Amino acid sequence: MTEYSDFVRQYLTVAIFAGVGVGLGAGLLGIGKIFRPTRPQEQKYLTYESGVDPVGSGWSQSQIRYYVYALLFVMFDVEAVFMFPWATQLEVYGTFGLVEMLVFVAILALGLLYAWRKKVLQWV
Amino acid sequence: MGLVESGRVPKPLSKLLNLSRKYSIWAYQWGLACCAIEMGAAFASPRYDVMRLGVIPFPASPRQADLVVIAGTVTDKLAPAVVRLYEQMPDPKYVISMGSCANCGGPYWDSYSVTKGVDQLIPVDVYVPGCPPRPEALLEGVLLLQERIAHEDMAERWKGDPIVVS
Amino acid sequence: MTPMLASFAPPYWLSTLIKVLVVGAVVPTTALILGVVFLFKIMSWMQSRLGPQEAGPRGLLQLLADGVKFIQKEDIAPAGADLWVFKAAPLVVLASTLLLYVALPASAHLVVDDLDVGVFYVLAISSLSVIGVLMAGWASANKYSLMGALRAAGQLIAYELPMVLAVMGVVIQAGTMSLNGIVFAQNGGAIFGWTGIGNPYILTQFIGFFIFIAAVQAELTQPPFDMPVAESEIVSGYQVEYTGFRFLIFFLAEFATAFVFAGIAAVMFLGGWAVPWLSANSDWYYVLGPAVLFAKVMLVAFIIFWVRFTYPRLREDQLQSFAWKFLIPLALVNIVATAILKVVF
Amino acid sequence: MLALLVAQNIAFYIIAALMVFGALRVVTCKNLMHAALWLVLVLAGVAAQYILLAAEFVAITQVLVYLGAIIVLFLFGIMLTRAKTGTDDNLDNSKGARIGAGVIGLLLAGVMGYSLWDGFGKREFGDLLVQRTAQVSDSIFSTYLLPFEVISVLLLAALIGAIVLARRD
Amino acid sequence: MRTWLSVGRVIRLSSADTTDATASGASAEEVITDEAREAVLAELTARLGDAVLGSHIRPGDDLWVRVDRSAWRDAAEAAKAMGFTFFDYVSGIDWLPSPFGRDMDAQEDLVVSGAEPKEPAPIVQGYAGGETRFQVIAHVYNIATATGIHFKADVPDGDLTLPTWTGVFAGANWHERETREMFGISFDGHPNLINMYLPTDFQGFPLRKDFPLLARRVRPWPGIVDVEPMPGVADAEEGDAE
Amino acid sequence: MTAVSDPNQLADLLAEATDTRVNLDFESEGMTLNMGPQHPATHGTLRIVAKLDGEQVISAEPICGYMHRGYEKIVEVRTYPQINALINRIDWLGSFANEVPFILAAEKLMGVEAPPRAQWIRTILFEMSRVANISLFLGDFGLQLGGMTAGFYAFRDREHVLNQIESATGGRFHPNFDRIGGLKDDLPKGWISDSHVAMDKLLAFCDEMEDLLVGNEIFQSRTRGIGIIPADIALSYGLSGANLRASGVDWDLRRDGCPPGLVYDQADWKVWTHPDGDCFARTWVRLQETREAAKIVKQLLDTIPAGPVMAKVPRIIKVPEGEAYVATENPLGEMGYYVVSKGDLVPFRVKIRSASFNNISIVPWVARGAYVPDLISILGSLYFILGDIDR
Amino acid sequence: MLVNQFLFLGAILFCIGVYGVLARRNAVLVLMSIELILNSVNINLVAFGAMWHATDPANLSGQVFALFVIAIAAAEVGVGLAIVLLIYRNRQSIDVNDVDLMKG
Amino acid sequence: MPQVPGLIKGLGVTFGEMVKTLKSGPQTTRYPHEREEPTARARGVIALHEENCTSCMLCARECPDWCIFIEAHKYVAPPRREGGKPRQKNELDRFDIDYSLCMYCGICVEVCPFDALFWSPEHEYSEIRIADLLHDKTRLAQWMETVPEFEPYEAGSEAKLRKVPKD
Ligand code: SF4
Ligand code: SF4
Ligand code: SF4
Repeated sequence: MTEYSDFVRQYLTVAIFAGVGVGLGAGLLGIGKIFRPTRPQEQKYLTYESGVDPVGSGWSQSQIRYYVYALLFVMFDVEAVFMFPWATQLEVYGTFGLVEMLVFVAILALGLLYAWRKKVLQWV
Repeated sequence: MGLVESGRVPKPLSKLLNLSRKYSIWAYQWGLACCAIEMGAAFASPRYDVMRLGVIPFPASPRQADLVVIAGTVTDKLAPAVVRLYEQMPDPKYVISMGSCANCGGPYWDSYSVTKGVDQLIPVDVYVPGCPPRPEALLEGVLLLQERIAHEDMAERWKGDPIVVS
Repeated sequence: MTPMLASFAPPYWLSTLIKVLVVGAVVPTTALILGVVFLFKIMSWMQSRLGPQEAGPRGLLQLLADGVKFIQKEDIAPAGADLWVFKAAPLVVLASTLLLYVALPASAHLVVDDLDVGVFYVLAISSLSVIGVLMAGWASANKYSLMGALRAAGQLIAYELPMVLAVMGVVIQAGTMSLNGIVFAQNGGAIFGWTGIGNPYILTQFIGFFIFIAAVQAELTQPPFDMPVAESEIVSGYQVEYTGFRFLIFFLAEFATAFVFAGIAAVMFLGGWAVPWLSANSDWYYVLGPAVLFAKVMLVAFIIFWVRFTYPRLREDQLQSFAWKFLIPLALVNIVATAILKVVF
Repeated sequence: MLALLVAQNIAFYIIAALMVFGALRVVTCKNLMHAALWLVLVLAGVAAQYILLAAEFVAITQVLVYLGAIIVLFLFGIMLTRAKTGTDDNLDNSKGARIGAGVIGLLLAGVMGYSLWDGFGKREFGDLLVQRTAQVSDSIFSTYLLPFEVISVLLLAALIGAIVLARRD
Repeated sequence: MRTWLSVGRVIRLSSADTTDATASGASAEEVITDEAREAVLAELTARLGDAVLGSHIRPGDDLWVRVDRSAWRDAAEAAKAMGFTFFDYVSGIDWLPSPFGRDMDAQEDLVVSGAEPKEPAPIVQGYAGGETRFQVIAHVYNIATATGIHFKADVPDGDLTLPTWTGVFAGANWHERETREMFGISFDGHPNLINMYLPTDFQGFPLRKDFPLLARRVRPWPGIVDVEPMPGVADAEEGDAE
Repeated sequence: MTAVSDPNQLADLLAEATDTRVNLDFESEGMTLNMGPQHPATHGTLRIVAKLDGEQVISAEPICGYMHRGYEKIVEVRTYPQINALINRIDWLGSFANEVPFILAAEKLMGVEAPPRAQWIRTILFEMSRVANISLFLGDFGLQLGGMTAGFYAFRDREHVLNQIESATGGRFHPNFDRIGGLKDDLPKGWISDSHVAMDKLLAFCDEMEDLLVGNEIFQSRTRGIGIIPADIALSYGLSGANLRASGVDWDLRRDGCPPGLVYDQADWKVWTHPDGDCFARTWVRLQETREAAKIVKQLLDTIPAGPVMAKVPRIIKVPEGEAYVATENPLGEMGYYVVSKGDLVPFRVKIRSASFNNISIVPWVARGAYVPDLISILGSLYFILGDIDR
Repeated sequence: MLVNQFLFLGAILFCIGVYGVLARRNAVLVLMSIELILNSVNINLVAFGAMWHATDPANLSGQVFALFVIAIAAAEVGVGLAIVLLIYRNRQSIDVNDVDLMKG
Repeated sequence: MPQVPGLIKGLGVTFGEMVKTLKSGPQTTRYPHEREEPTARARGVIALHEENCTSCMLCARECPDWCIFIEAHKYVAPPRREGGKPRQKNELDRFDIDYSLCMYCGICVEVCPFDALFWSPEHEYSEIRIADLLHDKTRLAQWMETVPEFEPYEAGSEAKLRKVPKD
């Protein structure tokens, strides 16, 4: 057994579990089918809206500034991705690694600060 | 077509299923008038605590509910909503009519805007009298309903009268 | 590792089958336990009530009855729904929950996969359920659902990062991302040279723990961060149109996720399946490990649910500013401090 | 060893088939939301391929960043721009443009296929070694230190750009 | 403890607790004047001029002012300017005596049963007088002096409209909608005069006296059976009638 | 269908939406969110149609009438005792309080007055219904904001008051205990000491609520600065009760316009106001009011005079001709009855001025520019009872 | 396994992506197609990385470059969607053909 | 930013409540197993003491909901005392109360001049069929057993204590 095949097997298990997750739910739903009644009623399939006809058309739109959060999130997510390997190896890198990461984080924190100062960290 | 409608579920199993429905009655939150507060007391007051009996008042929408307690006055303006919300519940579903207003129009029997009884709109399983009924009276109604469910013929209920979508 | 046990290495397919069966049993059981213990018992006590009493002895079978009942409920998809997406959404959520269990170690060997990148894996998987939620919310073609889904996505944006960053401190301290590695590091750790109780990271990473729990609270959409399902605002958010068994899956997944997150918090901050005075290499952990982990999970879960039953709900934008103006800077400071201490000592 | 190789190949082809199908749906299907969900399939497939290539860290990164963040951004964007629940015929260019695009795509595929075949032929991977996170880290913090820092500046620039865009004034 | 000054007809009572209160009230009625309310009325008259058509003061209690309907809005503005900033309600009154009555003795029933129709009772308006079947009544309050004014205005049958108060008191919006719905009196300039309570397809104006309560007309009264007269009750009734 | 779908109305509302508080970002058609008639936030069957932009409310229009039961018409065909039995269903949480102003109006027209003992007991029961009413508000408001435990506590401790009301009047909810000229019956033995105990429990409940909810920072961040109503706006909408006092208007009918027949001047108590006018102020004022009410009850319990509870009135009640308006400070605010009598068994016309109707009519004004979650705070803190709006 | 398996897969995805960019008119879909292209590139990078790594265990350039590409892709999507939303806000449309930047 | 104290206090309240519940039991009445005692005045159901009823119809007339239905016929009863005159009496044929309509106001009990109607605190009579909520005079008479004695009055009262006529 090579290391590689162990490795792949680990993730095969992951894949199997994902399959089982879907399968389990689907299977139980299948079982339920035996016991479920189906009684169509006129208004049963209408969208629930507190008991009245759906009012108005249109779709909710959040303002674009809200999107800034999403953006920040993606940026920091990427940052975190780089941070993880660094964190495991910090002991090895010592001060050098610390400084490198500090610079990295500081630059991104600058972005957060900028957003904060520009007052876009608001819901609207 | 499920197995149940054809009535081919073995006795012990259908008994088990009945039991599960008996002890798991999710009731959705909809209060109409004064009775709603007594219903709220039965649902939420630690003194009555309907959850003991297996009536779980979690769902806020009819989609997850088994039971609706029509607690209060049904007006003509509200009637379509009552029907719709009832129909939006998934089968098997049960209705308790609580209080004189829901039973028959109650104190507003002569009003121009009140529906004289919710059973003109939707089928009712248990009537609880009172104006308002004490929370314990509602609990008694729930017990009566549970009794009904425990002895229910599932095939019968499942089949019911097929309700045709126009 | 005793030779006897170590030599017992079943073939891959068999071990995987066992794992699938065990996890398949564990997931609903944990959900059931958490549901009954916290949702019905502890909550009732906190509200000076009794909770379910009639279903089974002391009402312990209540959730079972609920489960069986939900199987019998009609399966309704609203007419306007996007049928396939609507139907698949709960399965996505369930699968993503199940995937989390893969990494949770109940002892050095009682683990489905001791991944080298364990923590990272958990964080990555945990964000998958949001896809399920977004699918559910969008496919229901219901306004409340849509708002709920949007809020859930917004919530992910707020809590995911604090969670990731909170964990970073632990990874720095342990020097590994493997969850078992973290347990070993805590068990064998020392506080200022004193090895008496090892080094449960809650002592040094209490800020991280606090942030993590707050983030978990948001991930689980529980008060004070239950905006995506806020009952009094958008009825029940993305779950509005779900009936019967599909709803049950959401319900189940919620509690199973609560359990696994409590477990991960226990592993990362409370020393996991190990107890401080017993070396992590001991064979005792084959039986002791799960029990210890379970006890710690219940402890963490208690905190989670205690908060849930006590607090009112924040507003979505308050969560955002709480996360971005408080939790994330705090987490960054925590990371820097941990890193400096790590390098210095 | 042979068994492993066969299993690898089977896995690869299954995943690859799913991915190609998914990708085709992404560019052809008539429902924005479905396109995004098909994209999820493709991206997950990419992560699986990484695993097959023994690149653990980047695989998980793929899940975290793409599935956890970027897809959410997409779904978000779709919901914000009022996608319909049903199909939408207005997603594609005119038929002519599509045929043209198809031709271009096919031509490109032909050219690339030829050159790849020419360049690598039947070259095997040899024994794949698992690429551990620690090694990735070492690599970043030695050889690729400068690009790494540049990335942070790039992210900052993108962020500021987006903020400027988002501000109304 | 404060005591009502007696109002309307006085019922003589024998109870010791209440006699002196009523007695003193009865005798006080002629004497007591209410300067505060007189002053309010005077100022209102000064502001509105001829538009004040009638008034009634119950000393120590209440003030009624009937204004011309063209001055309805001016009355609100005047009152507001005088410190009556608290808006209470707007509603209507239909002074037509009900053709139905309570029981089975209504005009309609008499007609059905072939009996002689009763002479329709005349329309009598209440305090501050009036000329029309419909009147609109509104109440505003001055929380500094703790006095209120009831405004009334006549609305002639042919033209059931009145200027709106919404510009003066924002709260009048809903009340006017309600009045429109219940009496059919509409308000000029109201931004949104749609039904408040009833479905849009509802026919009729429920609070008009000639709107029948069908349930009462359809259902037989369970009290119509010949029974013995009850001891005591008959006397009480007679005593009361006096 | 219903009145709302009327397109004109929504157009009008949109036209109104040029308020500075609305920060329109997308010039989009926005979305219409419908809450109710079945919605957990609307205490039953109110319906709110809100035009949203994102989560911001451009306009919110309450649609009432789902609980309209036609009181003002029915009372024209019912005798005075029958009306008394009916009207406590208007504000069903403070039912006894509904009876009082009507009875007082009838007494005013008849010129009778209840004996002192009856006045005392009336006032006690009045304040008890206030406690029963507002304690539920505290719990329910907590529930609206997601703190479910508060709701359970409120229901739990409210039972103590209901017990007392029931053991005196026979009805947990609808006492029908007040009579023209006094009360139906005297108090049962042991009631006074039991009531002391119950009021102590309620005072403890108020403390608990303060710790659990009102003092909670999350709660405060959800309510402070939200839904501010300035005093002049409040007055012109005719807001009353705690809603008015929370806007800084020091006005309480119990103190400033107390009709004879209630003995508030016999107790030592305070009127609380709050200058902010926001959701928190309203909650806070109500909390203090509950405490005051419990204190009033406790003081009056100790000083109940001996004597009869019923003045001499004829057995068949015919109210002499006249018009009278009597309003009292009910739990929800000013509730008044304008009674027109023609000397009959039945009143000629009764206009019911209920507090919630005015209180809730401010929603379109105050909700503009709020967020959906704030809308919940606003609705919850304005506190209405459906029956009190629709009657 | 052949290196070419992965390279071909990458190539096919790339071409599909190119087709998508050219054939789609909805801006969000265009962005998605770009994601396809970037991912195809990443597959190639990682495949090459694995190939080198097998011979030189210290060489992880492929993976590291893939990480960089992911980072850049994230930035690209972020800004891209921001622009799309902005356009949508101003034009009520995200049709790339409707967007003529010169028209302002 | 949330400050700590209020949040901690809130946690304290719920935790304290849990401890209290576990220590001294919840405040729950475990209905079907135990029942709460409503007070003697509670208006649960109306009981009819038929002997006292003269079918004077007053209750039926005053009932706001018109939910009492009485039918009676006259008959000549033998004299009460030896040698007295025979009396005209009303015999109840029907005395129904429709509890699905009744608003539990108590007017009927109050107006009955002959003490024939009483309130009982019983409240457990839900039905599956609405028609069963119409209680006829036998059913109403059965409720009589559950009518409690009137409670004595609080000090300072001048009200007279009445008695419940029990057989
Ligand atoms: S039955 Fe009575 S208590 Fe119940 S809603 Fe009707 S009036 Fe209110
Ligand atoms: S009022 Fe009393 S005596 Fe007369 S009919 Fe009714 S119950 Fe009988
Ligand atoms: S309690 Fe009231 S409604 Fe019921 S029967 Fe008696 S009078 Fe009629």
